[in-house]
Amino acid sequence: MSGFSTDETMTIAASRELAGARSCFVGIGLPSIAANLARALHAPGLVLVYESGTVGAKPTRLPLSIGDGELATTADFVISVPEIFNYWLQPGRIDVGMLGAAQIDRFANLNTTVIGSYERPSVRLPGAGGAPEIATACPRAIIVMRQSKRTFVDKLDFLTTIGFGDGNGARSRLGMPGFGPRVLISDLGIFRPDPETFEMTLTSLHSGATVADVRDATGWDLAVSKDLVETPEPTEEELLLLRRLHAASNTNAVN
Amino acid sequence: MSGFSTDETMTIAASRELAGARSCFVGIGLPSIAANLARALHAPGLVLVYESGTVGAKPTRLPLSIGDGELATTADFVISVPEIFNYWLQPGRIDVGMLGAAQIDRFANLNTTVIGSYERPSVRLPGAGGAPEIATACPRAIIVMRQSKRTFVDKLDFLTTIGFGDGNGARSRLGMPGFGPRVLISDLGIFRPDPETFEMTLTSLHSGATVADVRDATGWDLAVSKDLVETPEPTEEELLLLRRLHAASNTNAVN
Amino acid sequence: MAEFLSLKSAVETHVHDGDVVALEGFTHLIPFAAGHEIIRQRRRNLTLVRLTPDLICDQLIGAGCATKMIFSWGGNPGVGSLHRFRDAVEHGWPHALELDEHTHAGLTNRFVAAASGLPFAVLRAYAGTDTSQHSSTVARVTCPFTGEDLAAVAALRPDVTIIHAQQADRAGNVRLWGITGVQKESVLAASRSIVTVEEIVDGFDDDRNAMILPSWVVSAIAHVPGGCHPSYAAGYSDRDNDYYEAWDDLSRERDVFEDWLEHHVYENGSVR
Amino acid sequence: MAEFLSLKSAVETHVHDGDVVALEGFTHLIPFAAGHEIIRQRRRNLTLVRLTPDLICDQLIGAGCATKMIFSWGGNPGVGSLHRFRDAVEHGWPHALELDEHTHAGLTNRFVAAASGLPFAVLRAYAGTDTSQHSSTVARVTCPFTGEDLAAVAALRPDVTIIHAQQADRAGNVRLWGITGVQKESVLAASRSIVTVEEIVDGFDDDRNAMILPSWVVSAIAHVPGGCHPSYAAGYSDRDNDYYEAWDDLSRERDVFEDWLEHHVYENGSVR
Repeated sequence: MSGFSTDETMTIAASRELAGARSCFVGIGLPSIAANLARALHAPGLVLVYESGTVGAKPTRLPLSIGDGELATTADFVISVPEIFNYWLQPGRIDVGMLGAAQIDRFANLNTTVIGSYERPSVRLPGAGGAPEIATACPRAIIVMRQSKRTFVDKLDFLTTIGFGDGNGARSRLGMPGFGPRVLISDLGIFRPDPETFEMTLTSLHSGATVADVRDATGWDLAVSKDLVETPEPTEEELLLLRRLHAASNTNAVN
Repeated sequence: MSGFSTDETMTIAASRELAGARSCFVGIGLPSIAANLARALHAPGLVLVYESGTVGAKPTRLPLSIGDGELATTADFVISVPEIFNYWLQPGRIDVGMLGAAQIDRFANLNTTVIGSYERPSVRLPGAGGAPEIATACPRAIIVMRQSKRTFVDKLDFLTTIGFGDGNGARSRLGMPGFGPRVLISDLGIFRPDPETFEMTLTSLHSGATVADVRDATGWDLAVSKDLVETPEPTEEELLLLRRLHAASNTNAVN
Repeated sequence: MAEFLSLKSAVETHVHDGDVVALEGFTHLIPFAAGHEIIRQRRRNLTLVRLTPDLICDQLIGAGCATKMIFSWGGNPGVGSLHRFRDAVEHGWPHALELDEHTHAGLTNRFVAAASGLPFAVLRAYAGTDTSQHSSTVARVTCPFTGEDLAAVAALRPDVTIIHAQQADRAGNVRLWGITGVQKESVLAASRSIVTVEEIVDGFDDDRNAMILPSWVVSAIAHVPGGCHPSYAAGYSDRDNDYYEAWDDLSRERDVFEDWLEHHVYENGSVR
Repeated sequence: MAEFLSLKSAVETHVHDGDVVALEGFTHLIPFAAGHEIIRQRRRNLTLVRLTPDLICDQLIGAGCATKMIFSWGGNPGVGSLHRFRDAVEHGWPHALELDEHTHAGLTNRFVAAASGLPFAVLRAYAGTDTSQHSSTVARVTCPFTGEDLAAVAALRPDVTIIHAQQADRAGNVRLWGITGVQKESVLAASRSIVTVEEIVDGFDDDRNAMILPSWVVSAIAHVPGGCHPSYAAGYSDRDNDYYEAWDDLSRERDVFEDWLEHHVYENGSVR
């Protein structure tokens, strides 16, 4: 199949990362699309958990919000918000957390709070939501976000969610049980933490992108894996199912 | 009506103390009988709360256990045990707690744990159950128990549940929000805390009992109110309804 | 015991200038009609409390009712920004908005602590983040058994909590189902509570595990069918996603918003 | 994912000598059949955990399976004493029983802490009582906001929790209703779990607020109709109050109890 967008490549790459996962804590937008695509493609038993308290949701169209009726009526069960955070997320019962952000740094720390100063922000973003605890508690986290020098920054304007803090050992010093972000997927490539430094390192290039493109869209001095590979192109089946998901939705809004 | 037992006088006196209460946290045995009698007599809207999580139970017969099916099927709602203790009892939402015990001291502290030493008890009793938190959290507590030198003791073998600790000010020093035991009802009389010392003081004698009888059945130097009155005798209606409750039960066991 | 009141009387009686007002409902059962009534009664200096401020807080902020907000995620779900919220924070319009912001788990546990009659709750959160630096209601505690360092959040006790539910019975008991969010905790945490309901019924279905709030923990009940629109009430209505998407344009410019406010809130006794 | 096993296999696989074994169910849904299977398999040195030990722990203690018990109220509800429990504590028969005893609220919150992945829980309890002097799992904490002194209880993580439920579906999800006690918390607190069920069904009724334990938090499911007798399963059976009253005599004397054990547990694959 010839034509596909960089967003499609990104979403499909994210859905592939869910292979083998039993359950996924899902935010709205790209994470929800990727998780639902994984269910359609290769993980039909993947348990989708939304922070509204719906566990095992099987939406037939992409929900606009994390509390859509569609999620509740297709769920295995629905529980209260205190229960979802205290009994299910916090103890690490949900394998994978899928996150996005407005800014990320080299250690996969995230900002979803403000651009500019906290007291007088140039852009007030939504804030923390469930992300900090998802990144704390899930045995692994997947981050999906479009890449540019404005989003991949040398220093976050605000540290909302810890990825690897200041690098190796930071998570255990902070008492965070899960491994942290195992993978960061952008519209240009795939990044994984260096096993020594825990800096997010380019390990795979999406088709059409070059290392120079990625460097140009990264606000820090980019580390590139010596085993850099090319991301397998989306297959026809992947594209077909992704587009079918979008078509079945009442919206294409992605935030 | 001529004949009635001291147990009947005690149970009926306890039920009268529930006048005006909105809700009552009920243990099995005498407290359950008194609370159900109050519902039948003068407090039809009294919300009975059992620690099994049944709120607003309206049993038609006396339950044998606090988790009888009768309690669940007649309840306004049924919640989990963590919720009953954390959301309903602890914040003081239940007006009155009804308690019994194996031993009580002059400050209405209770023992339901052991007779003898803790390590080598002569009688191992059931233990704390819900009593300590009922006595801590309920705005007022009512204690109902048969009286003798073995049960009304100078010194408890084990302090399971705090009434007034070592007297005036003890509850606030221990951070206990509710007032504590407003009344103690035995088969001989009624005792209320002295407003200064918080020692349980004989304020009412059941018919047929004398102050000497009460002294003989009390293990400490009994304080008697200068305004000592006689407990009104059970009315025909009270006796009738109490006996009807017992007859409707599949057991008369009282523990 | 809950009193049956008109929405107007319920807000007049229980929502005062300067109050801490929680409006809960997680996407589902958001008490929009009550929010609009607060706007119509021109309450001022409110501290709004909501995990997800959603359009309801955007409207209250834009109408000038609030000077502080306690929240954990302030966006238009699946659509984008809350423009009135952003305008208040970024430009102080109609006036400045003080923030006490948390994570979802943190704010949830602030309600849980208050509902439990405790001064604080413990959770694994906040360590190393800037969020904890900007809140006086986050601290650290040490486990007395393991020595572990954990987050503590202060109990949050609203003056009044407002929710929308599917049903009340004639005795004033409230029943809700589906996504129930932190409604129970936020009502039990508050000094007073108002519940708007879709329907008043003679008795509830025999579903003993549904969420019930008994009459004796509710201050006022108002019968307001559709009172959660554009949110939804499972069994009664669907979420009006178009409204959420249209809000992006209605709220972006101050004059368009003020026009909406005039025609859809002030001029109307009720808004659909 | 839950594995469907016979009760015998489930106990063989998941209950080992020396384990901390919680058997939950508050009056309702007590897993008696599983308790009897543990007796038949002659497990030893168990630490039993139950808010209300009830007859099931009395039987396990009398049969010599337990050397420790963590509990909060050990009586025969509405009847009197647990004689086998008392004989173990008072006379060390069949051997001594170490106790870690709590209040209901305290032990409940030990399960809640473990189910929440926290090392401890906070509550208003234990101050000034002798109970706290005899337990190493009770301590004090200070609120970092108000300075209040509160009780802390240590998280309790059983090696295995065993419960009885009304239904499992064929995918291994478990559904229970009525009085649900601390079953969810005790299962979520444990490393492993066994659920005996009244019935295996194709799918659950559409009651989204019922208590569900998904297959992926349950280790084994055994189909044991009546497996909670003489307790009861709402919708399936009534509590056998006569049995509870008869137990007073059956358990009072060692030889009568041993005779009961021989004829009603060891000789039978199942007990009714």
